[in-house]
Amino acid sequence: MSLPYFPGCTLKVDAKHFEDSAMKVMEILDEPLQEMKDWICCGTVFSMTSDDLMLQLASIRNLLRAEEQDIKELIVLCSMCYNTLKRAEKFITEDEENLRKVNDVMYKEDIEFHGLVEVKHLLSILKERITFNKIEEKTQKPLKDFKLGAYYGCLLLRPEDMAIDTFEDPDIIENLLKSTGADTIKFPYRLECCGAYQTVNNKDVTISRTYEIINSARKSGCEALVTSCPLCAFNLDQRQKQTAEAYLDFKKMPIFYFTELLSIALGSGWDKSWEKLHYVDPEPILKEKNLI
Amino acid sequence: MKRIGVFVCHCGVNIKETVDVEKVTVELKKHPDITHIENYMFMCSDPGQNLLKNAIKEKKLDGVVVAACSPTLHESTFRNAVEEAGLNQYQCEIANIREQCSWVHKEMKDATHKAKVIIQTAVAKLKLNESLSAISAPVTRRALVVGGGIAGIQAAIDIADAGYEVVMVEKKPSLGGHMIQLSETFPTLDCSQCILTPKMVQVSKDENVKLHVNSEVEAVEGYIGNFKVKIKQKAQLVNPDLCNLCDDCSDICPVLVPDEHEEGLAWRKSIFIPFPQAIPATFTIDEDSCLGLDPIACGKCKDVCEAEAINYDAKTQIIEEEVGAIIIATGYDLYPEENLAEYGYGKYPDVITSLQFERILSATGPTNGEVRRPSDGKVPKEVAFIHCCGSRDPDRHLSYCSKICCMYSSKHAKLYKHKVPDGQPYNFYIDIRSGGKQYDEFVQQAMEEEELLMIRGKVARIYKENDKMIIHGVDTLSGKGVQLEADMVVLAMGIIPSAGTDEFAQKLKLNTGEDGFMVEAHPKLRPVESIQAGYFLAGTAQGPKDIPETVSQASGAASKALALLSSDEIFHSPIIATVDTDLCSGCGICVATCPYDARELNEAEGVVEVNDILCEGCGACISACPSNACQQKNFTNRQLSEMIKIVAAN
Amino acid sequence: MEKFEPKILCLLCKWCTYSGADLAGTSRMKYPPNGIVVKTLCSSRVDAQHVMEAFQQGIDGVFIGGCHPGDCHYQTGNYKTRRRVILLKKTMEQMGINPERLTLEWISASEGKRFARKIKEFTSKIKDLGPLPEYDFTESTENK
Amino acid sequence: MPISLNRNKVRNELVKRIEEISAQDVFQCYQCGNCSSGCPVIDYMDISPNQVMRLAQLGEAEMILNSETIWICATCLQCSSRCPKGIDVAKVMEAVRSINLRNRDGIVKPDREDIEDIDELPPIALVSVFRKKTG
Ligand SMILES: Cc1cc2nc3c(=O)[nH]c(=O)nc-3n(C[C@H](O)[C@H](O)[C@H](O)COP(=O)(O)OP(=O)(O)OC[C@H]3O[C@@H](n4cnc5c(N)ncnc54)[C@H](O)[C@@H]3O)c2cc1C
Ligand SMILES: Cc1cc2nc3c(=O)[nH]c(=O)nc-3n(C[C@H](O)[C@H](O)[C@H](O)COP(=O)(O)OP(=O)(O)OC[C@H]3O[C@@H](n4cnc5c(N)ncnc54)[C@H](O)[C@@H]3O)c2cc1C
Ligand code: SF4
Ligand code: SF4
Ligand code: SF4
Ligand code: SF4
Ligand code: SF4
Ligand code: SF4
Ligand code: SF4
Ligand code: SF4
Repeated sequence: MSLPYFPGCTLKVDAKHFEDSAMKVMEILDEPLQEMKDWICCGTVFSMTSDDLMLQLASIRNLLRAEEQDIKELIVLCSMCYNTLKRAEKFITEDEENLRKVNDVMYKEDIEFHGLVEVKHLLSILKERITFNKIEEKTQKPLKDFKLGAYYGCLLLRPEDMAIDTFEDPDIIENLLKSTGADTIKFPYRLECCGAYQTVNNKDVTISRTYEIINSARKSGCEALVTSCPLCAFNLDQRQKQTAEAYLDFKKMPIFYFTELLSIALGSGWDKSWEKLHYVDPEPILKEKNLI
Repeated sequence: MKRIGVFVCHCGVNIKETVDVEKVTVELKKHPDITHIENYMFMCSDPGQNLLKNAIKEKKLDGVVVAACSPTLHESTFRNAVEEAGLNQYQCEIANIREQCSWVHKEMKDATHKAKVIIQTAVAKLKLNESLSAISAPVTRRALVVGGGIAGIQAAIDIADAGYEVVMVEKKPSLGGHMIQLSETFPTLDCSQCILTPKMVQVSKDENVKLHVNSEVEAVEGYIGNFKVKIKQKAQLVNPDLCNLCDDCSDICPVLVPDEHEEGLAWRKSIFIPFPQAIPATFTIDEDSCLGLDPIACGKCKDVCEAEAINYDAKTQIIEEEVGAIIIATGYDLYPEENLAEYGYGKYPDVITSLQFERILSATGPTNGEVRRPSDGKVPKEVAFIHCCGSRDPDRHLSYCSKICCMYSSKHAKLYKHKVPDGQPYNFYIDIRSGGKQYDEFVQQAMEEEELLMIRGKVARIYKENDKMIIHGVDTLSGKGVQLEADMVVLAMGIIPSAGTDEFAQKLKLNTGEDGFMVEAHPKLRPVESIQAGYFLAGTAQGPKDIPETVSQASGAASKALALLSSDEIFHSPIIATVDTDLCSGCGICVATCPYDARELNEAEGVVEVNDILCEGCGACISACPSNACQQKNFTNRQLSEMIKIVAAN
Repeated sequence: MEKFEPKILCLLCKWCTYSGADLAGTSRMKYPPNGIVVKTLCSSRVDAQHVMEAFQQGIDGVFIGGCHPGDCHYQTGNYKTRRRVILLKKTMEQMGINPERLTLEWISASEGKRFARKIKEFTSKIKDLGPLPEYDFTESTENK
Repeated sequence: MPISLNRNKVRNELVKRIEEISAQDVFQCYQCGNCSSGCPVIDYMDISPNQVMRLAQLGEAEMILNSETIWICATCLQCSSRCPKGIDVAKVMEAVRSINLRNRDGIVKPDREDIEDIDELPPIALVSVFRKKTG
C-alpha cells in the first residue's frame, strides 16, 4: 500500500532532492509515498492570531482535500509544512467550535468537513511504523565514521504539544542516523532557530545564525549537518556563501536532508542531480567516507 | 415548653440603622414560643451581658437567643454569660442579624422582616436543643516525632526538656536531615555541623527520647491523645551497641555506590557510616546494594568484624508505641534536576545542584572544602549561580517560590569568594527574596564586598564548549542578551516535599496541598497545627523555609503538643453523631461515609456505634442514613425541618 | 399583581460559605434579602430529605454552599455533597421540579464578593423561573 | 521622556486589541526574562521580548507597534515554549505585527527592490515573509 503525502511548494522547486530521496527511500522500505491530489500551499506559517479564521484556511483546506480523498494519515516531509498542517489539525480537533466555524465559513463550497485527518512527519513514520530496527537491517552501506549533527530547528518541536519528540532534548533524528551506522553528535545549537524567513529582508540575522550554528557544530566535531526543512537548508547551506564573506574565520560545512543520507545507506544511492541543489558541495565528504 | 428569651442588639447603629429593632421586639412579643423579648444598644458590653443574666434569673428562662452579630464573634461571649447565669451553654443560640442582614440590605422593611425570620429559625432550633457537656478522654503523655532533621530534632528536644517522653522515627540511618549536609549557614555563616551535632548528641543521650532510625511509620490508629503507632524498622544487620566504628568492614566491602550524604560526589561502600558524626554512631548495611547478606554471596564484612557486630539473620521489626501527639517533620527534597533538560544536568559534570555545592564547600566534603569542579578537579575561576531552578514556573514546574534559594545562592557566591578570592561569581536571578532579619544586608554585602555580579534574568540554555560551560541568558535591566563562559554552574533547585510524603500523608489521613506540602489548620492563626486533631507540623514538611524559621516552627509545634500532653484529659465538642439503635438496620452505609473512621459496625448487635472522640461532627453520616437512625446532637433532622418550616412560612 | 419575591433557603457550611457570607457583610456588599441562612457544620450534612421538604413547603429555591473541592474542613464532605446534589437534581427532574431551583456553590471564607454575586445570580434566576408550581408531593414522600 | 501613566492608559484599547488578537493576558508576565534569554535574534532587536511584554503592561502599545523587534522576530516559538507563565509570547509578537499589517503598514513590499536575491530564494522563504511582513 502506498502512503499519501503532501509535498509542499519548495519540494517541487528548490528541494527536489528532498522529495526524490524520500520517494526512493520509502520505496525500498516497501511503503512508497503517493502524492496527494489537489494540494495547495500549506500557508508556510501558521497564523498565530486568534481572531481571524481566514488566515488559517489555506492549511485547513489541505486537510479538507485530504479528507475528501479518504486520507486518514497525511505524511509531510518539510518541517514547515508539518508545523502548519499539524497546527491546523490541532486547531480543528481541539475545539468543536472551531470546526463548526470552519464549516460555516466554507459553506459556499458545499462541503462537510469532519477534521479527521492526522498529520504526521515522515520522521515519525520511520520511527513508529517502519522502526529504526528495520532500517538498521536494511542498511547496505553503513554511514560508518560519519560524524553527523542533527539540526532540528524550531518547527519539529514547538509548540510542545505537537513536537515529534521530547521538545527540550529530542533524539529522533540522531537515533535514525545511528541506525544507519553513523556517529551522531548532539551539538549545542541543534534546536536553535536559523532565522527562518528573516533571510529575505534581514539577511544579516540569518548569516549570523548560520555562523553560530555551523561553528557550534564544527566545534563539537560534526562533519555535516542533517535537516528536514528546506528553509533551514537554505539558510544553513546557501547562506554559507555570504557567511564566509562576512566572517573570515568561517569554514563551510555540507548540509543534507536526512532522506539523502538514508538513500545512500539503504542502497538507492546518491543521485548526481542532487549535487547542484546544494551550495556546499557534499560530494567530497561522501567520497571521503566511501559512500559514493 | 421551654421559656425562651430573645435579646435584640442594636450594635450602636450597625443593626438599628437598617433593622427596626423596636418593631421586631413588638411583633415577636406575640410569638407563642417567646417568653421574653427586649432590645439593647450593645449586647456584648458588660451591661448588655448583665441584662441577659438578670433576665434568665428573673424570668426563669431556660433558653436564650441573642440576635446580634455573627456567632464567630460573640457566640462564646454569650454562651459564657448564659453559663454564669446557671444555664447550659447549648441553651444559647445566636441569630446573625448583622453580617447576614443589616449590613447587606438597604431597605429597612426587607431587613426588618428578614431579621424576624432569622430570629424565629434560631428559636425553632433552640426549642429542641439538648444541654450538652464537652466529651473528655484521657491523654497518653508521650509524643511521636516523624523525621530527624533539624525540625524533628528541635521538637524532640523541647518536648523531652519539658519532661515528656518522645518517640522519634527517622527513615535514614542517621539523624541530621539536610542540615547536616550544609557547609556554613546564612545569615551568620556558622558551620552547620558545629551547631547541629551537639543537638544530635543531646537527642541520643536524652533518656526521654527513644530513637528509631532506618524506620518508617507503618500505621496510626486512634485519635488525639490516644494514638497507637506501628513503626517498621529495617533489619538491624549491624548491632549499634557492638559496632566500635573500627571501619574494618567497609575497607573490605567490594561494593561501591554513590554516597547520598555527598550528593553523589563521592562513593561509599555497602557497609558504611553515613558521616563521621552520625547518630546513632554505628555502621549500617545498605541491603539494596549489598551483594548477598550470606557467606556464599559475599560475607566479607562479617568475617573481618572482630566485634561480632554483624548479624545477617536480623529481621525487619514492627515496633508498637502509644502516644498522645504526633509531630510531622518529614522535610524536603530538591526538585529533580533532570526536569530542566535545557540546563544539561547529568550531561555535564560541571553543572551541579546547590546541595552538591554545599558538599563541595564543606570542610568534611569530597574536596575537603576546596572549591574544585567535579569534571577535572580544577578550581573554577568563574561560577554561575542560577536562581529559581524549577521554582516560580507554574507552566512547567513548581508554581511557588522556594523561599530559601535566593539566600543560599548569595551565600554560595560569598563562600565561593572566600575560598577563591580571584574568582568571579555571577548570580542570575528574577527577584531577590531576602526578607528576614539581617537577610538583605547579607545579600547586599555579597554584592558590595564580594564582587558578586547580579544579573536579572532567567537563563535559557547551558552547554559545554571545550572545557567551559556556555550560558545563554539575558539582562532584563539593560534589555540585552548576555552570554557567559563559566567553569562551573550551580543550579539553585527549588524544594519539594520529601520523597514519599504523599503516601505517608495518605496513610495518616493528613491533608496535603496542591504543592504536596502538609496543610496547616490556619495559615495565619494556627500555622503549626494540622487540621487533623493531635497532629502538629514542623519545618519544611509544611512549606519551604530556612533553618531559623524551621526551628521556630518546631518549637511552636512542640509547645502546642506540650499543651496537649500536659492535660489529664482532652475535651471535644459534644456536637457529634449518635445512633438510635432501635432504628439502625446495621446497613453500614454510614460507616463508609465517615472521613474519621468514627463509626464501627457492631457485628454482634447488628448496629453501628459512634466513637465520641473520633467524631468531628460533620454530619455526613446523618444525611446518608436511610433509616433516620443517625442523628447529630443539636442538629437533628427534626431541628432542621423546623427551621425550614419557618423559612417556608414567611 | 404584586412583584414575585421568592423564598430561598440557604444551607451553608459553617467553615467556608457561612464565613464567606459574614465577610460579604463586613465588606457591606449588598444583595437581595430573599435568602434565609440555615447553618450546618458541613455541606455534607445537607440531607436530600430536607431539600425535598423545602420544596414541598413552598420554598422556591435552595442554595447550598460548601468549601471548594480539596478544601473541605472534614476532608471530603463537599465531594459527598456534590454527588448528592447531582442525584437530587435528577430526582427533581423526574418529579417535574426544575432542577435549576437547586444550586451548589463552592464559596470559601475569603470569597465574600463571590457569595454576594452568587446569591444575586441565584435570586434573579429564581425570580425568572417564577413561583414553584403547585405540586402533589404526597406520592413521593409516602415512601419516606 | 518619562512614560506617563494614568488609569485610562493602563489597559488601553490598543493593548486590549493586542490581547484579543493574541488571546494572551500580558499582565500575567512577571518579567522573568526567560523569553528574551532564549530568543535567537535578540541581538538584532531594539527592545527585548520581555520589554515588549512590559511596555504592553505600561500601556505603551505604540512603542511596540513602532519597534523593530516585531519584524525581527522569526516566530521560532522558543519564548512561548519557555515562558513559566504559559504566555505565548510569539502570539503577542504576531498580534502587534498584524495590527500594523491590517493598517497596511507592511515592512516588506512584494515588489521591493531590496529583496536582492529574490531569484535564489526558495518559495518557502518568500511565502512566509509575505505572510508575516506584507501589508
Ligand atoms: C542548598 C541549600 C542550602 C541551604 N542553606 C541554608 C542556610 O545557609 N541557612 C538556613 O537557614 N537554611 C539553609 N537551607 C535550608 C535548610 O536546609 C532547611 O531549612 C532545613 O534543613 C529544614 O529542616 P527539616 O528538618 O524541615 O527538613 P530535613 O532536613 O529535610 O529533614 C527531614 C528528615 O525527615 C526524614 N524523613 C522524611 N520522610 C520521613 C518519613 N516518612 N519517616 C521518617 N523520616 C522521614 C528525612 O530523612 C530527614 O532526615 C539550605 C537548603 C539548601 C537546599
Ligand atoms: C500596613 C500593614 C499591613 C499589614 N498587613 C498584614 C497582612 O495582611 N497579613 C499579615 O500576616 N500581616 C500583616 N501585617 C503585619 C502584622 O501587622 C504584624 O505581623 C503583627 O501585627 C505583629 O504582631 P505583634 O504582636 O508582634 O506586634 P503589635 O501588633 O505591634 O503588638 C505589640 C503590642 O505591644 C504593646 N506594647 C509595646 N510596647 C509595650 C510595653 N513596653 N509594655 C506593654 N505593652 C507594650 C503595643 O501597644 C501593642 O499592643 C501588616 C503590617 C502593616 C504595617
Ligand atoms: S454583640 Fe455583636 S452586634 Fe451586638 S454590639 Fe456587640 S458586636 Fe455589635
Ligand atoms: S567491623 Fe564491625 S565493629 Fe568495625 S565498623 Fe564494621 S561493624 Fe563496626
Ligand atoms: S556482605 Fe554486603 S556489606 Fe558486607 S562486605 Fe559483602 S557486600 Fe559489603
Ligand atoms: S527564593 Fe529566590 S531563587 Fe528561590 S524561588 Fe524564590 S525568588 Fe527564586
Ligand atoms: S458526624 Fe461526621 S465525623 Fe461524626 S460519625 Fe458522622 S461522618 Fe463521622
Ligand atoms: S446508615 Fe443508619 S441504619 Fe445504616 S448502619 Fe448507619 S446508622 Fe444504622
Ligand atoms: S518568559 Fe513569560 S513571564 Fe517571563 S518575561 Fe517572558 S513573557 Fe514574561
Ligand atoms: S518567537 Fe520571536 S521573540 Fe520569540 S524567541 Fe523566537 S524570535 Fe524571539
